[in-house]
Amino acid sequence: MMIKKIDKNQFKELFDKLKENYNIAAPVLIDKNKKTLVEYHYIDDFDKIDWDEQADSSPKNIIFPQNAPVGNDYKEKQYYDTEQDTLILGVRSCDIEAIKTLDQVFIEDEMYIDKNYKARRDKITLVGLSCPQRNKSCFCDTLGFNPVESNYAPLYIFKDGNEFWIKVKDKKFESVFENLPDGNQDKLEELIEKRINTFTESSFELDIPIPLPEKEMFEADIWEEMSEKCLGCGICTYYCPTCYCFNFIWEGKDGESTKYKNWDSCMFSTYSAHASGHNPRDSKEKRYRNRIMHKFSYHPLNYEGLGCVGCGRCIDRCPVNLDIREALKLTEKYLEEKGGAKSGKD
Amino acid sequence: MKKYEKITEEIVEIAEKLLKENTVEKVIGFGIGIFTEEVTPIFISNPENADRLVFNSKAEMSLAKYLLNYKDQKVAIVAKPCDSRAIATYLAEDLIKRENIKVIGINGCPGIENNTACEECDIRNAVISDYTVGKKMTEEEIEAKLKDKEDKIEKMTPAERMEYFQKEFERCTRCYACREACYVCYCEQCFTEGNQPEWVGDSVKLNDNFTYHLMRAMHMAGRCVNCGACEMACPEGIDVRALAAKMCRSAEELFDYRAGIDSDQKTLLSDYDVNDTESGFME
Amino acid sequence: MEKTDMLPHKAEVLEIKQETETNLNIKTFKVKFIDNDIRKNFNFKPGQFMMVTVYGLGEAPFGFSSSPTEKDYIEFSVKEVGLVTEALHNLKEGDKIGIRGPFGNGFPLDSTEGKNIIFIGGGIGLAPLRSMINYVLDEKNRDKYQRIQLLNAFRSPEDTLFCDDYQWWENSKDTLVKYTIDEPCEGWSKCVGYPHTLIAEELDYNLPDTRVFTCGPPIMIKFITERLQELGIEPSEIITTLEMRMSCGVGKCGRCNIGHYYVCKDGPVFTLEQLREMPDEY
Amino acid sequence: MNENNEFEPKIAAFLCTWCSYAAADLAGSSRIQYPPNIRVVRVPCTGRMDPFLIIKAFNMGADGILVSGCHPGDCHFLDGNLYARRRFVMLNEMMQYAGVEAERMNFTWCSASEGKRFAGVVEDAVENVKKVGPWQGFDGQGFSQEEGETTVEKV
Repeated sequence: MMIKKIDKNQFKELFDKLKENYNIAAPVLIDKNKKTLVEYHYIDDFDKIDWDEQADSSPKNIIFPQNAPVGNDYKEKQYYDTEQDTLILGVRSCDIEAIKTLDQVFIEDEMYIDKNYKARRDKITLVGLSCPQRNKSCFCDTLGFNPVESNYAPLYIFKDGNEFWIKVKDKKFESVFENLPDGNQDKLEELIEKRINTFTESSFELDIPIPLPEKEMFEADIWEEMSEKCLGCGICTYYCPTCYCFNFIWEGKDGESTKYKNWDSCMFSTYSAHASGHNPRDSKEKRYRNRIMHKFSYHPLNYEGLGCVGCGRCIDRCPVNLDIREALKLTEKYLEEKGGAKSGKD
Repeated sequence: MKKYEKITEEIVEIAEKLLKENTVEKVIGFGIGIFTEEVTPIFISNPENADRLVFNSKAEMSLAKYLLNYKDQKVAIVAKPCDSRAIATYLAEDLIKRENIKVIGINGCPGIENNTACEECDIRNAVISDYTVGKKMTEEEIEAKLKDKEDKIEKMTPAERMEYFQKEFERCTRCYACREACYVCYCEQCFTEGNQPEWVGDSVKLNDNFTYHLMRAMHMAGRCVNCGACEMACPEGIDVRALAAKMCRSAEELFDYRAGIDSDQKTLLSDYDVNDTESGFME
Repeated sequence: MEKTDMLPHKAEVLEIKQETETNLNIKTFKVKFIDNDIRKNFNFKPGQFMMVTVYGLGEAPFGFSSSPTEKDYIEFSVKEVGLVTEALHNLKEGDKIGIRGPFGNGFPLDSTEGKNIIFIGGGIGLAPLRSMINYVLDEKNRDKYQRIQLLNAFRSPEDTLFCDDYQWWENSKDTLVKYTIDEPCEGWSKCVGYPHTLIAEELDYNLPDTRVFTCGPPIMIKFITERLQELGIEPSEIITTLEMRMSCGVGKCGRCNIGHYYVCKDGPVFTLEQLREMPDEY
Repeated sequence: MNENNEFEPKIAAFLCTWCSYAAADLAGSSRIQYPPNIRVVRVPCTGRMDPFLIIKAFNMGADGILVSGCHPGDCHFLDGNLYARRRFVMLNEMMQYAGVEAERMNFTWCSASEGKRFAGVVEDAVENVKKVGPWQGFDGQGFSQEEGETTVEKV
């Protein structure tokens, strides 16, 4: 491992150097007529990067685009992105964990490897960014993630004012950073320590078993109350960094049609509707239950880790401010009243 | 701001009374979340919790739509003037029963933060109510509040307008928040959901996004009350309201029609007049 | 066939058979892969399913209704309900469709060996069972199983499926085949009534070591499983298949989950014992 | 495009079966010539016409549309066209506001006996659409002009 410490101007030089070999995406502030939002975009200009705000949409959009062609029927060939190597700068811990989840689902499962996803993912290098303080509604520390540091990114940045610490964890990248001034490891540890403390001060307590007991929670009577105000739009799933549900569709005429892998949302009623008209999840509380249970029970049962990383985007973006933390608190209360919570694995 | 606090107080008082007397089972209103300071819809059934109700400049949601979830229950609802118009439309379309709902109408609505629709709003008193809170605004007061803003889109050339909307709808992710937040959009099956016929494609492409927004606006013709909930809900900051707002203006100019003014009116497109205008027709 | 391949392989429609038309529109398609290698390497188990693509329109899951012992072709039966099924029904012989699969776990063939088998199929639910029936009645496999009994339930005489098979099913060694329709009907001399009411009187349900395979409309499965338990058959010996909306077939796209089980990956064949462990959402 | 490389628009014409469709028939049997640019969709009444059909026609690449029904008061179903009239006025307002040129949308009335008028209407409609040129789609990407020409997705 290598620790480097550079100032803004040095970083800018480094950025310009990296630009020659990589496409670089980073969170930038974008004027969207009625709103201004921070989003991941490909950029050329170092000064455009917004270091201070958590991005309003997740880097999922780059790795797993909303509409991705899978193949077509006239060439019988699959599409693989042959783009240049990409760096995604300024990915915070929650999003790194989320990408880890996506990797688990699409690459690390022996049963099915999404070749298109893999081809895209192989070209992408994550450059993490340590969170200096809590963002508006995030709670990744409550779920057991570390907002200040993550090991899944090969490169990790700690921004302190105009100074940048860079942790190079992958040997592959050492040559790029070799000539930069070294940073003092102890000083960095101090910074990390300080930041962790600011998070501990403002964290909220949650004591639920992971995975949630599947059958017990499924039959719980709290879902209607939780989802009463839910409108049933797809914002929470589209802006969620881990939501990966998708739909295959064919577009175009016979003989020249293309198969797409499109995002889908479990909050839509059409998501699980059969052609016969039967719908196993025909009401919004059932759909909401499925979303929460998928994140906290089904996903942990099928893979390691959680389906929610606590980035808080679903809370911020929700048009009726439906709060997943309230749902978790209600779950905690329910299980407590039931007398001792058991994990779904037992 | 004092106005909001006064309204809040009155709402709490009425809600508490209604629940205590068992006039209604539930009060649908605005409240504050447990973890955030954001306003969120809350559903109160215990009179002790009535003090959770608030009204402030961030109460941007249209609550009227929740009424459709409680069709057979007696409920009370806190209604901004635009929501009260929505309720009037529901009554006109025979979707809810008048005797089942108690409307706590807000008079002299001070407006919602960042909602551009409020700047154009000239109905600032509840059109339908069982209980009123706030102080009725007079014509002059409303006039004074109106921002004389000319519609910048109207002044553009067709090509510029097309470009403007292309730029807007390009960002649409088709999360359908505009649809779900809109009180007009209560169809059991939206035209986007069926595939026989397939009105709009599933993939998020500009051509289909544009089509979706046009079709939705067409469904809103003569029913939209221009409350701006769609625009507030849109996560991409798209000017979703523009098309529907234009429909409201056209309906008023061409047919002297405004949606949600009283609960007996026929909707614009389910009615006709022999002498209707033929504006835009061929010679 | 590679499991990770999300693109279908082209197949040609060899034959389309109109099974029923009056009440329900059901057709059986006989198809074969155009590519010889794929045809040779395509192995499936009864009870598994495939994703059938109508190019340019969409994909839908269908169970195999032919036996894997038939190497030259694959058959599946389609009831006209929605977009894809309608498009399939409009196909002509010689048209091309796409097939990927097989997916799912399939019926437990090995553990059933040496047992008595009862098949109870209702309507189009007979299709996946037919794959298994043809497999166990195949000369090569027949000796591995004990007595085989079939109870085929249909709405009316016009709705009977796979009529061409009846004769050889009936003529197979140690096999009992029964047919029933919902309402009495002129010219129908076989059983009448819902299948769960007929199990006790028409079938030898109390043979030792019996395993029951049932597939049909959800309401039929519900009554049959209840009745079978009353008759003392263990839940682990009652096997049924579920259907769900599916898109990927490999447990990723999310829509077919029941609890943390994915019907496309962990199913579609479940024992009643397993179903009881799962949340009630199907 | 025709031989002289002039733009020949494709116009989706929604004709009421009771009047305008018959008028088109009459125009044909009386050998009145009119431009071949319309693709006729026969509807039972203009009142039956979902405005979505018009939006969808543009979505699929029609350069313009023509809707023709019975004269107000003459509807086979008494008042179908009167409902339709309001609908088309509103649709027209919206489409123009969204940037679709007024010339692309042609609404008119034409009775079964007006074969000559129908030919005139089609001429006018074609003239109108020619004025504003080919429709580029809501996405401004254009449509391939030749029918049956393939558009292969670029990725």
